[in-house]
Amino acid sequence: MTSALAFDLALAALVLAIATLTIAAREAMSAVISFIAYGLLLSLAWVRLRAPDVALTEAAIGAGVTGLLLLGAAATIGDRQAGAAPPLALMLAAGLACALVASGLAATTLVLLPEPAPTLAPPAMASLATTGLGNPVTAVLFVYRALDTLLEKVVLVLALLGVWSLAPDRVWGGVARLGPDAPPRAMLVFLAQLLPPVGMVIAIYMFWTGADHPGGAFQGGAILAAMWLIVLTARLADMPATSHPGLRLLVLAGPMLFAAIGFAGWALADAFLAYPEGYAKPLIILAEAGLTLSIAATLACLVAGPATRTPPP
Amino acid sequence: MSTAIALVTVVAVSAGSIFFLAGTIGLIRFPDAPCRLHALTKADNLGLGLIVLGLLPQVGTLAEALKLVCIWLLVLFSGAIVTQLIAATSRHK
Amino acid sequence: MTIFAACAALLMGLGLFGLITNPQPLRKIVAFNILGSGVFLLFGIVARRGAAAGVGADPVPQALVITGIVVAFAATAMAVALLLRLFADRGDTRLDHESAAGTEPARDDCRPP
Amino acid sequence: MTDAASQSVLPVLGIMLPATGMLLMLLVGGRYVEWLALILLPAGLAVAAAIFAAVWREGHTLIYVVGGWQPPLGIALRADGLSAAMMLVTAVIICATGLFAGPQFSQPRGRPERRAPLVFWTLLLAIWAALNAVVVGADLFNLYVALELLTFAAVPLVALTGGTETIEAALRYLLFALLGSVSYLIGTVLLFAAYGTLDIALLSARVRPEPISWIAASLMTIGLIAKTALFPLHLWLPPAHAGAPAPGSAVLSALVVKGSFFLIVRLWFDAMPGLLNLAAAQLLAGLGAAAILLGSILALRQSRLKLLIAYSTVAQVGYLFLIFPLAGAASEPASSIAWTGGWLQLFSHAFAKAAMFMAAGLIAEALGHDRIAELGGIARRLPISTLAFALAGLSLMGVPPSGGFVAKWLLLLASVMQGQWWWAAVILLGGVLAGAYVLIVVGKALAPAGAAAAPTAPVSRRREVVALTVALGAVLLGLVPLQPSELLQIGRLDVHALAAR
Amino acid sequence: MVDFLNAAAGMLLITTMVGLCRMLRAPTDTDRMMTAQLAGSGGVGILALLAVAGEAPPVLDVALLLALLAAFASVAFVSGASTSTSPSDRP
Repeated sequence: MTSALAFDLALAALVLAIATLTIAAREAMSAVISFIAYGLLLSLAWVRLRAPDVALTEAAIGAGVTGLLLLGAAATIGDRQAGAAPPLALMLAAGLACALVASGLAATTLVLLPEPAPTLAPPAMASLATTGLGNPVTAVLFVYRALDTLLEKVVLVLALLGVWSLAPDRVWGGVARLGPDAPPRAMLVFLAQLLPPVGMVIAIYMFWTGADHPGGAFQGGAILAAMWLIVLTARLADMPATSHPGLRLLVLAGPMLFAAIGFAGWALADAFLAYPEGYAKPLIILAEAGLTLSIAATLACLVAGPATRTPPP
Repeated sequence: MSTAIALVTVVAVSAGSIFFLAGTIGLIRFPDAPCRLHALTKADNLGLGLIVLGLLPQVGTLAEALKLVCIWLLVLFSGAIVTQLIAATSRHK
Repeated sequence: MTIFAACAALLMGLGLFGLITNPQPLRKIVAFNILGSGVFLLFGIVARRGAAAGVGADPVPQALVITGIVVAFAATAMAVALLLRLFADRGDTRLDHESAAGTEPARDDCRPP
Repeated sequence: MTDAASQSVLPVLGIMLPATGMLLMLLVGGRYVEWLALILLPAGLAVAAAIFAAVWREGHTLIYVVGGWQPPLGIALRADGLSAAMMLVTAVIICATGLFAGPQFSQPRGRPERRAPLVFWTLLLAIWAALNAVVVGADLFNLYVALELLTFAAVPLVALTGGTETIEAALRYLLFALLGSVSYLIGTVLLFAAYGTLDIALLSARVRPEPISWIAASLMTIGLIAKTALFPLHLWLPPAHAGAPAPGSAVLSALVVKGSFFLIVRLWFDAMPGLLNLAAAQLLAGLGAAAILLGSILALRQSRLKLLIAYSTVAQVGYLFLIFPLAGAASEPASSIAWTGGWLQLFSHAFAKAAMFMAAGLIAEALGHDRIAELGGIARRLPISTLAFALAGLSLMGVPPSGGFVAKWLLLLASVMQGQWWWAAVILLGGVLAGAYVLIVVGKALAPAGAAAAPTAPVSRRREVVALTVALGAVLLGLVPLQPSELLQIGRLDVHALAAR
Repeated sequence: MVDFLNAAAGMLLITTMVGLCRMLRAPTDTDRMMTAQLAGSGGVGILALLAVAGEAPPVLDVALLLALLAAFASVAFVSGASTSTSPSDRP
């Protein structure tokens, strides 16, 4: 057990060190790069906390897609007009306050939490058989607390609408710009041809395995989004215009399918977001399939940002 | 038999770890970026290969073994291309 | 677990510090993400404490974290889009301009948290 | 919660009707968006009215267990008397805003889709879905998602006009809101860690007054206060609410900030009923009192009409927090009086503030600016809008006959009955200050036009009438009987059980 | 065996840690772009060791994802850095 403990200690120290580097970095670009390394390492911590589902999500969304988003912003903005740093006294006061908050939270979690810890694992596992699923996390996301997941999908669509709405009026419905204007390097193009097929296989595997093993729509969707973004960066394909009906359908199909399944449950299984007996697993996989595609499209569009060019005729 | 397998694992994983260590020492000691790039990718890919080799006898199913090999191949190929890419970018600058 | 609990608390403190003291909004957004990941880690610790019924962790908080990560990403995307638009319009990203639309400066200047 | 409850799918419809409607709007785009709004607004109003009628008739809470999974594993939705009233007010204001915004946000025929109409209508429905989810939510994490939905709908609305200042205001709003969400989330996880559930009804039975509950409650309250813009976390509000287009400002000021306030009350009165002690209640109300005075004084000093109204929101939100010491104390009937007064303040402010922003929007549209000093002569040109502004002002001041009068009177009565006279003083002073800033504007509007008065643009009569109708709503709320409302008590924990804690 | 694999994972972690801190404080863009490579290959090695050392087989999936995303992040770095106006090459 001690070797595991030592490992955890080293991991926590590393995560904290990278986080400190991220906060203290002088340039925005350095901060973003260390943030990506931080996200990749944090997934190790999630593995140690017996949360492989979260590890996958953190790596794919926390580090991957968020990382690309922040990199793009840092490359555009740089460090110009950053404004003056607050005076030293204020920094010290803020540091003291934050240290207090951190130690208070540490004390709370270390001392005040009850033993034995309350848990919902037994009821979650007991009902797992009726859902036909093997992965309890998927069961929570798509059966027990499906309303959260459905509303969260609406949040994602809403965020995309919010991002799109920042396009100036004259380019509304136009095309978002991604990556540099310069033609991509041959090597990049080669990688963009090689990696996406592999990534797509992994994404489909993630989505498919999610019913019974860690993985699922979020992780699969995030990988697909990452692959699409590589293809876009290498100019192998163009971003569709934000007014493109197909793109809007792709973004909305998953949430609407999920809502439709929810209403079907109301009609056929006595409750909104309930599944008819015996059909739970196929219906969930159907919903997840739609959501995987929609999540992929939404995440990629969120990274690409609002339209910057007028729509093609 | 099982001791022999265990020995293979221990030796391969240890060797792999040493390659990683060597890569990191290279990172710290080498003077310029291209050298460091060399040190990093060569050593890490070889190290990872040895670790995967050492772990293969320990996994339970063929599928897991295949997955391990796939992971290594993925790192190897993408690493090679990315290294080229980084080198090209830094030369260009 | 104790180690990760301390780690989570420190991450939250670090993130909060960055959010308060960094003048550059992009750095604030990065700090917000670190703060958020500390909170999510806390969920992970709570889940791990709830190990029972043959699973290594309570699946409910883990599922909540997955929802939370997606929401945090959406928030980051929206903040970055606002920031880039501000930069494109004005050429800087300071948030300490005189507040509000119009020519009249309001008396209180609205600094971010 | 009380034992009596009936299963009803109406709360789900309250959330899903606008939510799926919003998704559909985005899908079809173009001119269909307005047609969809034309169908969805009355339908949503009908759902809200049905919930109100059902709760009123049956006299107990409506419950829906989503997917048939009982809490703590699953999520339940509960519509008590308060939720029903909130939903009805929300529906009425949203529909009125829709009527008001109709001409402003319509797609031109046979032209490519324009940005503002599509974004406005979808955001309006998203705000509606989020508010309904907030008021019927009974699970703390589900409420977190609902709050995020609300934030993500409100922020783009602030930035809708696309001006640089509004983008900056939206970004600042988003940063405040995100900090608030994180703080709320920490509290949520601590409560789950301590009591093993996120369901409000189960928590109310399990929460004990111990340090972890205190820490969780404080963190969640701080987070929600940031989103409600209570002093001292109010800095984001004025530029954000003043920068949005008029219908947006109306919804933001009238409804959106109330969503997070509603959750603070849910938290302290429903989820942790044993926890609200004198010190916490006095602290919250103290911040509220500071908001009343500071917000009103700052409103007096504004030179732009929309900013004045926005600062007035900061002040009027302060009144709501008086509910904590006045309704939290276990002294009947004073606490029931304060409870009714507090909520009536919320409802009448919703009507009054929506009307004010609509009127101010019309005035700004006619003049091309909203500088208070140059409002001269506007009363003659836009008499209906000026009247709407003045009537709404009556309610803010607390002058009879108006909903604001009844609300403030009930709060005043409760504070005197409980011997907490200092709140009475704040209420009165706030009324005087509100009178001052409303009269400044009305006085300027009634003054003759200056020599350099610019020509005014024509303004739609229909929109003026909508603003006036909403203002009349605030006045009509003054007709409710001056006594504790029974509807608002439906589904509440027995107040006398609170006394026994 | 479990302890040995854990120890190997720990050693890999420490080498990765040292390397990462070195990289992130390095002056040139090239060095910084290598960080994702380093975190990727190191992380994959650690996860493979942990997966076999007694965690669950799904951990291998995490390793697979990490390998994929390290490459993705490197691409992002390269294309991001070529538009970047880092202080050193600004006039």
